[in-house]
Amino acid sequence: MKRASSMVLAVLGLGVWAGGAAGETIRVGVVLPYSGVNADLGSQMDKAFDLYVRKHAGDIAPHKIELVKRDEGPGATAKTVVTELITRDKVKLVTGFALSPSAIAAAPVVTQAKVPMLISNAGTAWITQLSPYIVRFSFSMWHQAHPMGSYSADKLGCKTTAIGYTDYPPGKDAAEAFRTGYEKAGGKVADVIPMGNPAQVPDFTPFLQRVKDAKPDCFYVFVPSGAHSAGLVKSYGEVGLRAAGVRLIGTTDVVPDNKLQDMGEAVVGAIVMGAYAADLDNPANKAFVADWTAAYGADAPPDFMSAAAWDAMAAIFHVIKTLDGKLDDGAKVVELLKGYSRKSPRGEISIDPMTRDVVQDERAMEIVRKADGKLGTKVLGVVEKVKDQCKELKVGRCGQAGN
Amino acid sequence: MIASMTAPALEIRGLARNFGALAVARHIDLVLERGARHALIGPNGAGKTTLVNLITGVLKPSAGRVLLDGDDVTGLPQAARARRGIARTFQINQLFRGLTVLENVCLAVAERTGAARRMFPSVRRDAAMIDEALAQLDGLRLAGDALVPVRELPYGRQRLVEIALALAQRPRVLLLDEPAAGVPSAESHLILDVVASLDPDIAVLIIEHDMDVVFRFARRISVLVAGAVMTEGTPEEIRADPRVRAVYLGESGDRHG
Amino acid sequence: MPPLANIVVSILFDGLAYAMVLFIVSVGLSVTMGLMGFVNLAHGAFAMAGGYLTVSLTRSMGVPFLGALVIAVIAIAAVSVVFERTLYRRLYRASELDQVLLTIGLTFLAIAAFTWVYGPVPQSVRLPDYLAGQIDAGFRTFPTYRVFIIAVGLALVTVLWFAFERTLLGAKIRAAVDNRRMAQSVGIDVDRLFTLTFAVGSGLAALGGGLALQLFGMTPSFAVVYLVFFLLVVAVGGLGSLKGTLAAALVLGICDTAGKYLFAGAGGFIIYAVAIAILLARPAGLHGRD
Amino acid sequence: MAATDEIAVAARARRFLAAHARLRPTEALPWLVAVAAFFVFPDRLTFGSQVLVMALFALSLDLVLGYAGILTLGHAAFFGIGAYTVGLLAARLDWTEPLTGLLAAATCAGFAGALSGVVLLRYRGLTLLVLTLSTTFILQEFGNVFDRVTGGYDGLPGLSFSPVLGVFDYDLFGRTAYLYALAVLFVCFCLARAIVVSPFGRSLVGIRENTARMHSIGAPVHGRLLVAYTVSAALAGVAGALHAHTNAFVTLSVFDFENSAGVLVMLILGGTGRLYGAFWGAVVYMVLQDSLAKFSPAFWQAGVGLLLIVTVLFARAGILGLVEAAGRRLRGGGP
Repeated sequence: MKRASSMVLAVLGLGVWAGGAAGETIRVGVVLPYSGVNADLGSQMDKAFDLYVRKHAGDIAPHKIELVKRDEGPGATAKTVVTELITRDKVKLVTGFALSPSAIAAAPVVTQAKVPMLISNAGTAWITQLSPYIVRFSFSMWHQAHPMGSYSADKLGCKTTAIGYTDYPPGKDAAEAFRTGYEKAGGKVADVIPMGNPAQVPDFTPFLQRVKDAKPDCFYVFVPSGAHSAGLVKSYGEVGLRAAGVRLIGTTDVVPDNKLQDMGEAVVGAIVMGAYAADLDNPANKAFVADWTAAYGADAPPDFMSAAAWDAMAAIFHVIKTLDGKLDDGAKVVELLKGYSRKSPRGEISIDPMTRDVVQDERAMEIVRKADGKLGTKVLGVVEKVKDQCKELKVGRCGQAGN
Repeated sequence: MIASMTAPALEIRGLARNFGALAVARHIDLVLERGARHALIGPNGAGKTTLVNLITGVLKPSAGRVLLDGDDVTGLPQAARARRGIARTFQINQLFRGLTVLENVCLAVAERTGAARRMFPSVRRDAAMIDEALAQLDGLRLAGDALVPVRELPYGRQRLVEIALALAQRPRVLLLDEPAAGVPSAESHLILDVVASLDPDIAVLIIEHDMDVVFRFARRISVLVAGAVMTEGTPEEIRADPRVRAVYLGESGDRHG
Repeated sequence: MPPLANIVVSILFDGLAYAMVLFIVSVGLSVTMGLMGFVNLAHGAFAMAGGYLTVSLTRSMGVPFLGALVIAVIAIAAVSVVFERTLYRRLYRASELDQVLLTIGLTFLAIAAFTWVYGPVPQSVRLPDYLAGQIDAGFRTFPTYRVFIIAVGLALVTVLWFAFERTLLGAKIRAAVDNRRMAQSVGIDVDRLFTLTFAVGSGLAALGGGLALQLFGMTPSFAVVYLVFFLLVVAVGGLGSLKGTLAAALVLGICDTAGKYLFAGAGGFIIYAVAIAILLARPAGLHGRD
Repeated sequence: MAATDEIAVAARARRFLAAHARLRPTEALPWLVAVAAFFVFPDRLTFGSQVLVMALFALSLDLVLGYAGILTLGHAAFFGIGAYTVGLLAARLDWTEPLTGLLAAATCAGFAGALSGVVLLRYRGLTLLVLTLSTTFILQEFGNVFDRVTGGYDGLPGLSFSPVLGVFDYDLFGRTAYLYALAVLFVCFCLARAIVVSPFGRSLVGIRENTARMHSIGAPVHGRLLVAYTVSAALAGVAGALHAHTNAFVTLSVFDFENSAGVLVMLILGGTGRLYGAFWGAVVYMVLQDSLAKFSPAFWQAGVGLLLIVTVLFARAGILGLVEAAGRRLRGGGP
């Protein structure tokens, strides 16, 4: 009710936050794209945050947590949003950030305000270097794409590979990371194809036709998970790449769990590298998926972004509990998160104390038709405890001195 | 310089214009001396307005030349010709309808004096511009309407604003395209009085359907038929020309009973 | 099959399928803009509505895909008449700026409404078996669904061409696009004509949305993110021209496909560069009137 | 008798036209509101500075759309060029002084405006709309291809600019950013206002009202439009530079279609051809969007859409058009 009344005032443009926060209520800013082309990604993470808070509210008693949600979509400037979360809404932490540019824009703010930022998706590798207050729970493209490079050359028999990517930073990173790992392992890149921008799903057919004509063993792809991935897999089937024996490989973004069932037969046999799939077999994931299904239905499963958001919220709860609700000292919070580890739906994950980036197992997963007729994954192999390879290998900006 | 003093105000040589296969102007010659009072008559569709458009530069001729004070202006765009002293009025009002009468005239004054290039306001210089515009309006008995938006004026007064705009350019050649067109006959004398009292130094070419006006006003008349000048002469010569009677006066003779 | 010929066939075939989608969505926009000079930026929202309706009909109600398309076209055409009667017609004589504001407002509302109902997750439908898969033409295979799109497109071109060029109604529309005042003065009820073309145009947009669903997926942002391409086609084709819209869709569709195939690195530029080049040379479009 | 009438008319006329140039009391209102906002909402100043930046951007568009009557969907190009001018100068050449940065941005954007205007201003209507938006897309693609220079969509992060006037550093609460943006907006408004009431500005209105007649009274129409477009582009560049300064960040999304369309909507909402329509349009649109997005991050567009539709149905010519109509009615009904 208090929230509703404050909303009314906000609508009136009075901009006065009515009703002060209770003593032990910890406010956490959630910055996600709720509107615009990326709203889909926002909702996958938003559901995870809400679910965790609902399920675990008792864990932090007597303290309470309140999520203050802000749109990261079109028309919002991340810097303004984060500044006001800190200065007006008095949040102790900010989390979310689906899009790298938002996290990048807000980095100076959290540095200045000494407020930790727990990233649950933004993937540009060097973001963590922009502020000592940034901790990432998701992954950079180098986490998945680089191991996929060596794995595909060594284990999947990809002697030649064409690379296709959506032409924006995550796509470029995914292509470069794959290529670095792949060529080092002796693979030969047959073609590199930028496939349009992230704003509009392109007609993928001409790109795929070009791949088909180049006849590589494998076609490595990065596209944003969402309408792009669905469109890509459809076209992959239509063009007959699969029939022509060109194997589809990529990162988990190509086969996000919540679009997998719609992709049809074309996707069977595709092999992706990633830390998470909804049918991953471990206790933490079984519990997570069961809770999720109970809350949101079986038709809309969680995906890798939901898992990362889930872990970020778990870390926030851990911090609240450990510090007994006293989160004013942002540096202390970050110290606590360095080296933090948990049994996540993704398996064992931890935060690298040096880089404040996640360390997690990456799995090569094949898409298979399961006994119940649904599409699912089969784990072919695991690359254990993968750090962000961009920073490990000091590539480009990742090699520059950061914080 | 000397040459241009003695040259006619406006001279047209062999002006022609085709739209595809359709010739709307065929080899037209016309000379307006300084202070000329010249009427252009002809049946509808004869190409009278087209000729005005060719002279002012709205249309580019397919052939022929336009000379202003002996200088060839054929290659010049419309605005440059206007600045050199050709002004016109339009058969259908072309005014700045949302602006007041005074602002309309000020725009023309500003273009002539070059003030329109000035990108900052200046109380003193703006006042001079306003005074000139007001004087212009006063001469046309429009001063009382100076602050009325044009679109709120009766049509007859709007026709006067058409002329005021052209005169504010201080032209040496003035092309009047049916100045009284569309005005109720009870009010048309106001406009024709203005036409009759124009500065005698200005060379005036008037397109007009009302033969009484034409014969009273013009010292020379050209008859345009199907894009070509059929004949040219004094009012008496034209009145006496049987060909003119046949193609033109006959039909308008009926109208005027 | 020799590689070069294969490339040419690929580009022409894929380009043609893409062009047909562009044509089907854009033709309604072109005729309504040409007829009333109405800047209808909500056209993409009608396409989106058609797409979502197709999703609902096939998924929740079990209507076969083709039937769903037909129902979507009729339903959206009918709904568009309601909008035309209540909102659009108040602004026929308003400035284009007011029209921009109204139709952007409508688009925003549509985005919010469809997010409310369907959520932000991309929607798609499972194609019937006879449209999935490939057609083997002997020398190579073609995706069945794209062949289907081309067939629908060509059929529509034929029907529209006949209606436009050979019927009294078409003659009236052409006359009204040419010169509205003149058409009115000879007794053509231009307002009613507009309602009719608006309905047909919106219905076609809905069809385009239903077909594009398979290619691009359907999200609430569809209403704006593809609008730019529709405007490109309308401008390059020339306002109110059926032939022009078709020519523009073909040129842009095939050039875009060729660009993606041959110069993937510069692919994003090509559709815009071609549009600019054509418009600089022919400001009124390929078949426009000056 | 007649003579005194004329003198009276002349005096009135002079006053009337001078009134265009004279400051009216209502013109103080936006500035009073802006200054008051600084004290009333001390924790909203970062947002406030974004509103001021958009007001400046809308103002630049008003010069070409509201006064010269040119409808464009590519003004984000100049905004982006301005933003990248100061961004690249700071990131690559360590040129971080803000005021000279603004001048550099104005110069680059103005130059781009002049260059593109020579070609584009020969076109009108839908053709111009599509030409301008295509050009902007190509610029954006260009920035994406040369991401080594521009940083691509990840942008130029962590830009640090020198304190304004060498004294005022950017603070977390955005006090400096707000006052800096307000000062720049004020200066630009004064400049735009002087141009609009000058004979040059009136001739732009003449072109908007009747281009054919402007040709025939000797106005070099294309040249005039080109000058106006150049000035407008320069102002848009200043707005973009200000955006970069206050955000300490630039990405290629400044070239987004949404940016061009958004500023257009704000201007139409406020009212075109009135200068202050740019101010009020930006304020109303952004405050509403911000408030609604806090209330409902996913569905704020419904509220904004409704506002736009209601505005069109009840207030042609935008918010200021409505205010003017109300004012006329009050005066007409009053004594």
